[in-house]
Amino acid sequence: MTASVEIPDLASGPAGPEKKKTAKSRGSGLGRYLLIRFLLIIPTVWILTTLVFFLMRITGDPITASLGGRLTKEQLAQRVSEAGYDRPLLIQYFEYMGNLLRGDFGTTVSDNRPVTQVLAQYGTATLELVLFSLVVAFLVGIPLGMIAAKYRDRTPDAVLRIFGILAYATPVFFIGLLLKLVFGVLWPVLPVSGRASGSTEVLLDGVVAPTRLYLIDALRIGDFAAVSDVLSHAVLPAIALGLITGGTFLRLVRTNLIGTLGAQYIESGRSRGVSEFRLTTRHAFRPALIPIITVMGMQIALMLAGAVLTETTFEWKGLGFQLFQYLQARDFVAVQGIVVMLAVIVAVTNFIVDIIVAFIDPRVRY
Amino acid sequence: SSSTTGGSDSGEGGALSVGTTDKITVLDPAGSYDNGSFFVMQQVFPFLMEYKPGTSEIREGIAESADFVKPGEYEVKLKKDLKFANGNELTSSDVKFSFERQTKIQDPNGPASLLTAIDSIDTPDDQTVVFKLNRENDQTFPLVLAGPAGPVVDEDVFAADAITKDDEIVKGKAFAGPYEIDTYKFNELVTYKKYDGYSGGGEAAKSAEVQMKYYSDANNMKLDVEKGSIDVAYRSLSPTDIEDLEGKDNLTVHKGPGGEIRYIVYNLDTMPHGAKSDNPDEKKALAVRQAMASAVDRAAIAKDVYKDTYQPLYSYVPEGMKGANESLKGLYGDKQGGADTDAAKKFLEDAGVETPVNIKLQYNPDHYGPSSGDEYAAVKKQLEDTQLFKVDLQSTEWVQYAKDRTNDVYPMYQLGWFPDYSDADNYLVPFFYNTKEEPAFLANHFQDDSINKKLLEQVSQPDEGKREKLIGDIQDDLAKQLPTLPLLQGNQIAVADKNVKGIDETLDPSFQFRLSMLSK
Amino acid sequence: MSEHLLSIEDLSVTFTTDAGDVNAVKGVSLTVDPGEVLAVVGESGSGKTVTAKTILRLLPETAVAEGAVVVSGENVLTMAPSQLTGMRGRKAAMVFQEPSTALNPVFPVGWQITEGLRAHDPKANRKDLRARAVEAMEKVGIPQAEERFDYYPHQFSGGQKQRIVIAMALALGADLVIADEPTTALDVTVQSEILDLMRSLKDEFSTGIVLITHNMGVVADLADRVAVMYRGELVEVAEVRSLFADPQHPYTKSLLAAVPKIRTLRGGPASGNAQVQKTQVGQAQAQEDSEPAGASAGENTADPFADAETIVKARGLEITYRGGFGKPDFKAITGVDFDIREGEVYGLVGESGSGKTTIGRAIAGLTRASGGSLRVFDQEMVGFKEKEFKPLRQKIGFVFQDPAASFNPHLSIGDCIAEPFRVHRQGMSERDRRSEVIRLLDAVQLPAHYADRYPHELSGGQRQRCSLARGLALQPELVVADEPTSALDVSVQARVLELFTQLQDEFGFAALFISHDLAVVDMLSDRLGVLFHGELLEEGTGEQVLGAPQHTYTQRLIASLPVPDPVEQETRRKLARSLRG
Amino acid sequence: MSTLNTPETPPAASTAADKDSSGSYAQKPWWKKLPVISHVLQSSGLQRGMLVTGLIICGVVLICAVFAPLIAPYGYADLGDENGRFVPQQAPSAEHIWGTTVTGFDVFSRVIWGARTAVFVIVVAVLASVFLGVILGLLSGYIGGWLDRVLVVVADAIYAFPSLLLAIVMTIVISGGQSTVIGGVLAAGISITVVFVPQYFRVVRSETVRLKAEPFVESAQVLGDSNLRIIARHIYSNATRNIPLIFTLNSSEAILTLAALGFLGFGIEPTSAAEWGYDLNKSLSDVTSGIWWTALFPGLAIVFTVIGITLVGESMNDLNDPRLRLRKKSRRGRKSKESKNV
Ligand SMILES: Nc1ncnc2c1ncn2[C@@H]1O[C@H](COP(=O)(O)OP(=O)(O)OP(=O)(O)O)[C@@H](O)[C@H]1O
Ligand SMILES: Nc1ncnc2c1ncn2[C@@H]1O[C@H](COP(=O)(O)OP(=O)(O)OP(=O)(O)O)[C@@H](O)[C@H]1O
Ligand SMILES: [Mg+2]
Ligand SMILES: [Mg+2]
Repeated sequence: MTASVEIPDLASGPAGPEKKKTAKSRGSGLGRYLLIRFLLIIPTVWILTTLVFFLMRITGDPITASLGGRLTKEQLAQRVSEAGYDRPLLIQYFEYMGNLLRGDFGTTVSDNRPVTQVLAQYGTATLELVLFSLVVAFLVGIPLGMIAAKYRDRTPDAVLRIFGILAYATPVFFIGLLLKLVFGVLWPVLPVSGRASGSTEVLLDGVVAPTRLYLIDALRIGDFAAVSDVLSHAVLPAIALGLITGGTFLRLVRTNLIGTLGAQYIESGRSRGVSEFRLTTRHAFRPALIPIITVMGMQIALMLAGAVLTETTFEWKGLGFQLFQYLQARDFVAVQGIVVMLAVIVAVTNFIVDIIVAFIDPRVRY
Repeated sequence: SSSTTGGSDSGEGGALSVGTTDKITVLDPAGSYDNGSFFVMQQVFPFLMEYKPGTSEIREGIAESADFVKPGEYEVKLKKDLKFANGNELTSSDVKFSFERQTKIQDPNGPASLLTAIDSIDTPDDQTVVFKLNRENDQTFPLVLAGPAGPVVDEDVFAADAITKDDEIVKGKAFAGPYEIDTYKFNELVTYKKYDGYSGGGEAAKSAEVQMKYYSDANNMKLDVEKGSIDVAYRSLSPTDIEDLEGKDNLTVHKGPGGEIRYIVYNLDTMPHGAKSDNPDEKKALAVRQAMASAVDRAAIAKDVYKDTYQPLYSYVPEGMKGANESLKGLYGDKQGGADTDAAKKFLEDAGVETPVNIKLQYNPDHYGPSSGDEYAAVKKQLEDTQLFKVDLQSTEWVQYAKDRTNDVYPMYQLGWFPDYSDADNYLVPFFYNTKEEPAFLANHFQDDSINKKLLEQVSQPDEGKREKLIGDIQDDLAKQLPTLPLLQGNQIAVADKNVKGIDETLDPSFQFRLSMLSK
Repeated sequence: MSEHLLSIEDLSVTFTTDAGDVNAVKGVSLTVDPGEVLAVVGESGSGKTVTAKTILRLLPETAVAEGAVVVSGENVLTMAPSQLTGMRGRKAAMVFQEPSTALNPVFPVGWQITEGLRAHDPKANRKDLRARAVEAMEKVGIPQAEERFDYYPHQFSGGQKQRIVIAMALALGADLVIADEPTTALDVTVQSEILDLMRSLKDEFSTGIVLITHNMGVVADLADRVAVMYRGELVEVAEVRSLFADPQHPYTKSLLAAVPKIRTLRGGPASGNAQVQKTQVGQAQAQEDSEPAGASAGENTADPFADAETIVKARGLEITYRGGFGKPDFKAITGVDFDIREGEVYGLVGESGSGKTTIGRAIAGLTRASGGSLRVFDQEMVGFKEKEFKPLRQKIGFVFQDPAASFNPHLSIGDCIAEPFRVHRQGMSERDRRSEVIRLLDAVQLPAHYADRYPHELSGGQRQRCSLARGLALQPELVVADEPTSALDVSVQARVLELFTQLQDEFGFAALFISHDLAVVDMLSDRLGVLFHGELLEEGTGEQVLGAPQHTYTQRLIASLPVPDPVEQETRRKLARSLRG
Repeated sequence: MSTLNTPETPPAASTAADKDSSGSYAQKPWWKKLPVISHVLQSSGLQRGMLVTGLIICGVVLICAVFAPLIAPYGYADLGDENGRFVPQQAPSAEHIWGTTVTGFDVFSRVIWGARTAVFVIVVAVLASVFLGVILGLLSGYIGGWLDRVLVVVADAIYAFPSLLLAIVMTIVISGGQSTVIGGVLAAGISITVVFVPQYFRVVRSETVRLKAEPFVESAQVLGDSNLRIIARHIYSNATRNIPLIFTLNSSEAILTLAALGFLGFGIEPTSAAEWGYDLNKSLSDVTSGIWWTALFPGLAIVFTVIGITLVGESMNDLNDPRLRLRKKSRRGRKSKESKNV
């Protein structure tokens, strides 16, 4: 999906025409730019919340979802009314938004837990999964993309491109299934579900002031059996989710690197005898990184979606998985809360990407 | 568990580990009304009444005695020196508190509706609780006390007017069942440790520690039990998985009777020839129902779709309940339980129904397990193979389904039931006791005064023999009228490592999986 | 052969393209000696850049080069890759056309300079490299080089960037510098500084320079010898003076003839292609024309447009660009007064960014004037309503700078030209429209069947003619021409300008003619204004402004403009230097 | 005078602006200018290989979709034939070349019929989103102002939302009713549409904003063309040149989303249509029980189709981008170059 966006982006890449800026406007410019980018998070989150609020209300209520097969129409109606779900939608909406503004995400309807607690517990799990996957994606995408760009249109490139397309074309759940088949059944060397084995989980839950990122917690208590347990559980999900993103990264790095490799400053470097290796890894890579990172930021949103599938396949009890459960239970309080959280994550990620881009691209920085 | 066992789970002598795909909603009995939550409650909360292992009969739990002292008064005397795991005393005031708070909280997800029989609760002394009931000699009341509304909770830990959070319950150690919860990770991992002060009806827990692992994907649970990462897999492996695991040497597949039933509901108004259809004719409508009852091959569905993890159901009350019979068997099909096209044809011909009959059949793909689609594809095929029916099969997502079914949208549709308590009553009254004041939850416009009367009668019939007879009569009456078409009864299935003991003992008609009876 | 710094022998370069092979360079032979500047000139696409890149073997993979390119005794075309990197930069270095694209935007310039040094001297330590880079920066005249070592390219002006690009070549001590249009992207004032810098390179370090340009003024200023390329072939090589004095090849002749020249400081008559001489409308103009052009500024000749109606009247005109989110507003035009009268051509000059286009757009209602007053056909343009202005639009024609971009690529030329009729003469039949289009094409001297072609199927000059035709379709009373020829080659430019003059003659429209090229403006306009940073510095007839510039900026502007005559240019250069101080 | 008479034929290749792809269009029959065909003609080497492979794969999928009733031996919901009920979970055999599922469906038939669903969903989803996205993008980009700001923020917000989750919610909203084929496919299609509209919107809008400043649009403004006319006549055709490309990229995205919906149980019911993701979901427990055929084939069908479309999209992308486009090497050139590099 993002691939489609990267195309127009390429045109305005670093090689694009430069705008004249006066020295004075630079300093305050970045600050204001970032401030505005930051403030834009608010409408984004607000729109999504509103959207999801009304959509979820159309889909039904949690009480019917859980008791629709047991109670009479009248009993159901009574319970729904007791819960206040038959009041005018707008009133409920303003009430919810009001609470949200006060930082009150509410309590889930289906299992009566504070949404904040749900977010804290599952958010970290998803974060850990996404981090592991990003490691895979970076390890796969960046070096291979550089190689493909370097050996453009020759055998290594052809092989890598096909690999990239394959990685993109294989749905997470299908890769997951194949991985499970291979490593869980045919050659059962890796655990295929969960974030850790039971005893490790118990152990890690007992850690004081846990980060809830298992790997970090396990490292902190210095228990290497636990560390390896956590890592072994992470391998398959991280590969499944990471490969797909890695495939996208590969294509992204390749295209942009080819783009910058054709820029005049590369030719300029070449004309002064700078080696091809250095041209690829230093001169061309950093400018190529700007569009790459921008798209990578958008990939985060995709990864969160991919996480739903990965988490479901590998029993990784994270936010995506949980969101799916709550969706089925029509637990709108929970769904709304999680969506707000996801929206904030995505918006903040993109904000961070802007900062990183500003860091890499001096034209934005100064 | 020490840190060094980080890698492997089920070393010999370690904690017994059990997997499930059920889900907990909340631990507080006032806030949940589902199997997954009740499963935990059974292990950790004390009940006044309990099921006797191996039967669907009940006996005293933490009660020393319990009985009707007057037609409207049920008196329970508690055992002495009962204590919660946190050291708090368990007295009659805790009992009163436990029941009253449920009615007060009226949580939309809670089981308060089961307690409508209670008028008031008296506690003459620390050991005695008197329930004043609004129905005389209500035979189901003791069962209610053993069911999801029955756990007795600690009034010092639980709030009187709000759902108490899981963490507070765990931290407050408000437990007095065979186990107490040691660590609690919501819907991921719950570890139990034996509660030494347990003084319910049963024996003390056989395993000191049990680890309960919650899966979302049955397939993962299957792989884990196959690999030995867990010792027991309980609810709900797919039929394919179970069939596959049956062939494994190190595992045993345990089956017991189940309380879950599956059936087709007829909307007597909108079904073909129904009261509000284009061509209303009560006789023809009945003939259609009878023909369908003759055309379905339950055994084939149970075998092909469910690989015998379900069994055919020939009556309204499933096998294992007191009073259950097989009332449909002798009436329809080949009278042996099998399908018979000729019999079906005869019903239709006799009533003058034009064939093929066009029927619209609805099922739900996401509430009754992943095999519903297969089940109904099979039903459709069976019906159509007789050449007597044309089936328009459709499915609808659960929430919409639950709304539509009571709004006369579906002429016939799939439904399932898991009992609130193990008694025939629970398979009859909610469905067929239908009056203006107390409508039945099916809302299929079936109303029969004589059945209503008999249903009322059996509830208050203290004589077991007479009650069973009444229940049998009701089933026979229903079988003739066919307001619903019973199809299947679920089996309880647990797959366990060969050396896990006690599983068969707990897979009984009480449908309670007692961890305390397991050991390895 | 060995004494030459560079010798190219019978070089041919072929590209593989979608449309088949392109033989871009055909049998070119050249030599360059130390301390010599060889200028390579020729129209666009004649193979200058390709030849230059071949010297460093920088051609893309789709190119195949045959022949020999010998740099310091070694044939570049047969070198091993490792030798090649050793040669590049050390023996021959290249200065690219667009300084902004030749510098990597995300690395500090100093680092970029050291990269070349490091490549040839891997063991050098960082401090040492830095010192050498700073030294190179100082040499090319970057002030505070030590501090600016860590600056990024965008923190420099265009001219400074070009200096840094030169510093990169310089730092490596290359004996041969190939400069591909090193000043085309720069303003004239900056250009003359860069040319000075290159001259000092040659003088002080005896560097051999291959200078590629199509600006004959630059050639006259800097070159020792000139090589003229035409369609991939070398048609003439000669000493600079003899080339200008006595061109041999017909192409060279037409090239030199097409170059517009301004009236000189000495007050000589405006020179240039005889056909492109300004012709005037009406007797008054003819009268003016017959007067000696060199009349001094003080002497007020009768204004031929004194009685003409004023079509455009700007008083204290201010135009502000709104700064979007988080950016301050930008005042592009501050308090400008001028008039354009019926039938008059008003020329507007000024360096890049001075606000020329902005004024033109404001007159056409494309950009809103924000302050002061701008009356166009008596319609106040400050705060105008589109509805009121729309009927006036047919009185205004607009000719854009880049003919390629000003046509919708999906519409045929005929449709494009007919568009004004569709909008303003809605009753017109398809047939009449067609005949109007043909009449217009005829007016710009294009055959009728061109109406069915698509814009990309025409050459740049043809497109600009069509653009003129469209601008004139409704017989406007005012034409705004925004650098209508700057995207064209000199020879093509000459023809288009000539046509413009003819048409203006014929239709008698008033025009605002915008250009950064003093010579062009001088050639065409009745009066001209000099714009600097959004202010109109001075205005008057060509003689007044160019002959006796009042403002120092105007003086500098005129002095910086290299004239295509090596002899004259030498004297002008001295003058320009003195002006710069 | 002499200069006027010199013919103005451009030299070998005129200015840089002339050179790009459009230059070679001259004098070609119209059909050679069509997006995909022109791409094939332009391509060479690896790129042509990729493009042609992709086109063949897409062709195969399309043929399966159109002729499913002829190709598939059984219907998508057939549980048996005249010889009785199929044995469920049968290994591949002559009768069922790819075996049967738990339900007893013929895997091969369902995979073939699945192509129909996939194509149907792509058509619905992509067409609807192209339509909406283009209109909104044109208006927003051209009119600008607060409308533009609001639309951009909304589009960005939707874009920022994990698309699959949005699709799930939308499916629930839309398919709340019954599970007919049309209902199911439309639900999937429309929910995917909602996700894609922001993408088309963004691309068309940014193109429109860019074009708005192009001289040819300004020249129309100078003439006094009405806004509607400018949008329709001048901007529309130019702003949508990237659409075929995004079209292919989104098509594969649509298939993946549909499959994911099916996999999560929000897809189309088996008796309404065949859908690969749904079949894959149903076969989860088969795989770990040694029944590989029920999962493998639908999974491969997804991969196969997405690869096909992606190959087409990727190579079109390369061909559209002059920097990425490969040129054929002339025979002569290749030979002489080799000899030179010795
Ligand atoms: N990479 C390439 N592929 C194909 N043809 C090319 C390539 N580079 C240049 N050419 C062709 O080679 C010819 C010479 O181009 P070159 O760039 O040398 O012209 P030039 O004289 O530098 O023109 P200008 O003044 O516009 O820079 C042109 O016809 C051009 O189209
Ligand atoms: N749309 C715009 N928004 C903000 N500033 C602008 C805009 N267009 C032009 N400017 C600024 O206004 C000033 C004048 O620009 P203008 O285009 O009129 O210059 P010009 O004299 O035509 O230059 P050139 O010779 O480069 O075409 C410049 O500083 C430019 O950066
Ligand atoms: Mg060039
Ligand atoms: Mg301009």
